[in-house]
Amino acid sequence: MAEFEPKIVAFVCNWCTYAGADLTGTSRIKYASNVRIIRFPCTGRIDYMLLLKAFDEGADGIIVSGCHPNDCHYTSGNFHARRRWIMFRSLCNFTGIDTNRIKFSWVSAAEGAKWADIVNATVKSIRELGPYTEYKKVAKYPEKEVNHG
Amino acid sequence: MIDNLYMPYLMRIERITYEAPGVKTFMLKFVNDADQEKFSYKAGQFGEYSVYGVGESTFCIASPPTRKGYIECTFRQTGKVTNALSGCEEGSIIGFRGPYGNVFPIDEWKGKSLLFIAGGIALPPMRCVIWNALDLRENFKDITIIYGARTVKDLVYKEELKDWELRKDVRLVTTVDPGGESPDWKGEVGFVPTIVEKIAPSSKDTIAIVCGPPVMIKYTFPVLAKLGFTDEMIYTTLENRMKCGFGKCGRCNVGKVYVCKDGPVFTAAQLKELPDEY
Amino acid sequence: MNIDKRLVRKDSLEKLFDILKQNSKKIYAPSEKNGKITFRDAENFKGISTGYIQTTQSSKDITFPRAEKILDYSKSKEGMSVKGIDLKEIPEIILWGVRPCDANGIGELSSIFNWDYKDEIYNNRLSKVTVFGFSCNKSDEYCFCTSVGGNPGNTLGSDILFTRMGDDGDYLAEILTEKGNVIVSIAPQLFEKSENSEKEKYLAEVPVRFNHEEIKNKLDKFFESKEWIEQSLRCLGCGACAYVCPTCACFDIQDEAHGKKGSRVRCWDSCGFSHFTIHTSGHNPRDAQSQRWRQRIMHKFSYMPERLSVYGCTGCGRCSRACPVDMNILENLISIQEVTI
Amino acid sequence: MVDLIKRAKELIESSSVKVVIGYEQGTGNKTRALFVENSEDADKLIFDSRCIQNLAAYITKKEIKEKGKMAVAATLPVMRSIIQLASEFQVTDANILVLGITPESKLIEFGNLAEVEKFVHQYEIEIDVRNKEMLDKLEKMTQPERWQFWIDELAPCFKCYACRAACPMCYCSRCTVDFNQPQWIPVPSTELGNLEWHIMRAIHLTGRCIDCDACYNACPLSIPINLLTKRMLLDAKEHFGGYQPALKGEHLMSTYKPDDKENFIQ
Repeated sequence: MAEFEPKIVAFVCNWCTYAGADLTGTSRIKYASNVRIIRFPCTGRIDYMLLLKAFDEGADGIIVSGCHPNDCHYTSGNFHARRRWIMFRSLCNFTGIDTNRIKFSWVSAAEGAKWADIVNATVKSIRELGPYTEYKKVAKYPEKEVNHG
Repeated sequence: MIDNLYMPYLMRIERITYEAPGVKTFMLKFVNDADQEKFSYKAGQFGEYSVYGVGESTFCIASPPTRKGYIECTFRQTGKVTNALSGCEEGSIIGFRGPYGNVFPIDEWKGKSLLFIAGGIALPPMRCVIWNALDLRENFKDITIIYGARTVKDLVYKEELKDWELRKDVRLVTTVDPGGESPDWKGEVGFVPTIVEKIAPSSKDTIAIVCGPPVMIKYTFPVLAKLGFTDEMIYTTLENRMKCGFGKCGRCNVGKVYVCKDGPVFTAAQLKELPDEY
Repeated sequence: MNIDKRLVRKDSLEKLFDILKQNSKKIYAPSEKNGKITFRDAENFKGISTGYIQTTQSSKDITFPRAEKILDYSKSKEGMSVKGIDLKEIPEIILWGVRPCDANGIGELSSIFNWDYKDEIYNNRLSKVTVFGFSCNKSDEYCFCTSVGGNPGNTLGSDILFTRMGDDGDYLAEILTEKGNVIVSIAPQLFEKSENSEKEKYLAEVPVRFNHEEIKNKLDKFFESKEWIEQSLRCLGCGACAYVCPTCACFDIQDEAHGKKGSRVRCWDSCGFSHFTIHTSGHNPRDAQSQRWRQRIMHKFSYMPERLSVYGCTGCGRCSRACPVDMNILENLISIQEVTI
Repeated sequence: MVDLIKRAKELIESSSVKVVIGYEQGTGNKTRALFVENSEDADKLIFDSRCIQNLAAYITKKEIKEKGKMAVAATLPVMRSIIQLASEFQVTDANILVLGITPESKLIEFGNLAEVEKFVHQYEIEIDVRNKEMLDKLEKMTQPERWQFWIDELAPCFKCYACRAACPMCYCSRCTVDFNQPQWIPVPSTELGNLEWHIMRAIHLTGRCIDCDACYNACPLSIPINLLTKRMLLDAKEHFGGYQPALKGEHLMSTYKPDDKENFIQ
């Protein structure tokens, strides 16, 4: 059997992490290709529902990344986001969603190498965790004829 | 395979016509010839159009049953499904199930004059009857069409309007709301009820078919009454939210009347019997 | 017609369950969770609840599931393929422990799903269901089956109706249909000849609380009544009443997409929801809660009898029990009967 | 409650308020909301330990709001809800009069919302023992066990939205689940969709829920959905020092501190 290749979705902010990931590329730093990047204006815009939908659509892991504290293009978007993540993470934990599969990080526009490290580390740890079958099992509703509850 | 009421026909979009901002007309052909052969409908009926993966939406069949081999629908881009439909290209496959609902009793109108009054996006349900009547022109006396929209841009079926304008056997009056006229606008300016009053078509032996937004209908009925139209001579359609189209999903009823089965075509006399819930 | 009446010993019921299971029948029976009793796929006889007056949810979930696929589609380069649901794959189901009011509700649902257009999805599901009715030997203040033409020992809708003779007694089994006969033929030894075939004295007493014909006639002139506003002030507009009701059939049709594949799903909906009738334009014909409450009552007691010749209520009282704010349908119907127009 | 009946009559007769919202004896052993609009109806008012419905849910209801100024017989959770609603600009002194019922079942009338606030701040929001035990039990489970617990518990949910309807904080005229562009949460009841809906509900109530259990009490299937909001309450306490509904000041989730803990961020 072929080795499991995790599908990872990265939700990143436009100003720091996206630029950082750009730098990773222009610096010719090689990193795992399992990640699909979705760019947002700010981490403050990254709705928790998007994370759930990523799992729903088959993601095995998620990276959420933005500007370091005090570096937000909009002054405080990342602070607000952080507070939301704290609560969302504990709710995920409480409902049994595997929080090891959601990685949060700050990557600035200058940290091309850090971005590569984050992606590589995430891919490695998700590879160890295996596919997120728990979630996929319930996500595949259309396979079921009826739902009686 | 069982007979599945919810199973749409597969339709290919043959042609897309841009009518007005946000308004498009699709010409649809059956993907399977067998479906085409057994399909028939009458003027006034509607169907459920669907984009797979998005959902279903209800609108009328805008082409007349006298033209075989295709159906047309005209819709304004407003909700989830119409947005998705709007994104479809020529050649795409969509779903269609129908026809549902009752019909305009065109056969009963033989030998009479017809007065069509439409506002805005409500011309499509009427277009079906208009063309039906025009295709059987010898059956009717005078045919008058009064059509109004908010602005010149919002008038739909611009090509056909030109067509009708040139025909000697049709009297077409187009109007736009005050402020909606363009510099080269040659039609009337004013709200539909006002224009009806001004034109003052004869009610003698005439059937009036009125489709439009609720306000337009509300103010047009009294004008028609003044012109001598009785409630039995006035026809209109109701549009309620529907899911199934055949009297089961429980949304469209006005009192004990189900718009999907007993409608969408009602006479003004029937409307007056209904409770105020539409 | 003479009904075939048999005696089923109280300890034979478990044997019957086991034999049916061995015959690989799927049995849906009432079982308890969080203090609420609902029909679930029953693994063993012990898990089946007994002694309940009424299950929290009705058995309609089996013939009219809360969410069911009506078709599958898939898009590919070659084009679009759409496949309707294959009902041959639906298993035969035994619905165990259905109260007579629920069994009666099956008929009322059927008349909605067969009103001119025959809904073969529903009909097919129903054809695969064998209903084991259990008469009621007790009732509570929410029950009013007798007011809408039913009774605690009503045979309508059941394939076999079991009536327990005494608190700890044996069962009288009335074999009512061909499907019932099939069950008997699977375990004939358990259906003994019956000596005692009088069930009436074991049944619960449910007093008649209103006259449904009278209510229907009154509703014809009741549309504009202020009563609707008064009754519905408390109503929060949730869908609990509709979802536990054995005859509420309002539904929604939704597409569930996953990539290039997906399904069209029919799922329950409720006339109590504020967005049930809203148009895309924002216009809502039933904008106020009182209008939605009126629709619920009128649909069951005026529109359905008028259009389908059946009432849309079996008097099971579930909606009143489930309502978080004590909207009691019986109380409201009685007050409609009493109020002068 | 004699005091309450007397006061309700006075308020209605003097036209100080248009409607008094309280409890009456319902059917069976239930109690239910009563809307007193004339003084005879006030005689039906009762109060006892069965009166647990959160009447604040009616404050934002269109049909009730239209009546004019209202008085509410408010227990502690109801008062908390009112303060929270006031802080979200859903109710002001001009349209509400609070007839407080203390935990000792004494009637106190408040002159304004500021007084109500002062009163409710005397009491911490406490999670009861039974639910605390349940939360602890869940805490001790492994992540897959918890997942299974919630999938099983939420599977029966048929999305009647009684939890939403009964919650005084769920007053949006159009809820996220009612939107279809995009359709965040599937309309049909599905295993995952149900979980998503309840996660969404819990998140939207974070920092706003005052732990009245109205959602749980309303659920016709008795699904312990209140555990989710209770967990959020405890977490808010742990991470941000907790909250009390307050007329002035920042809401827990619409503010931040530069030193919010971030040990989970790389």
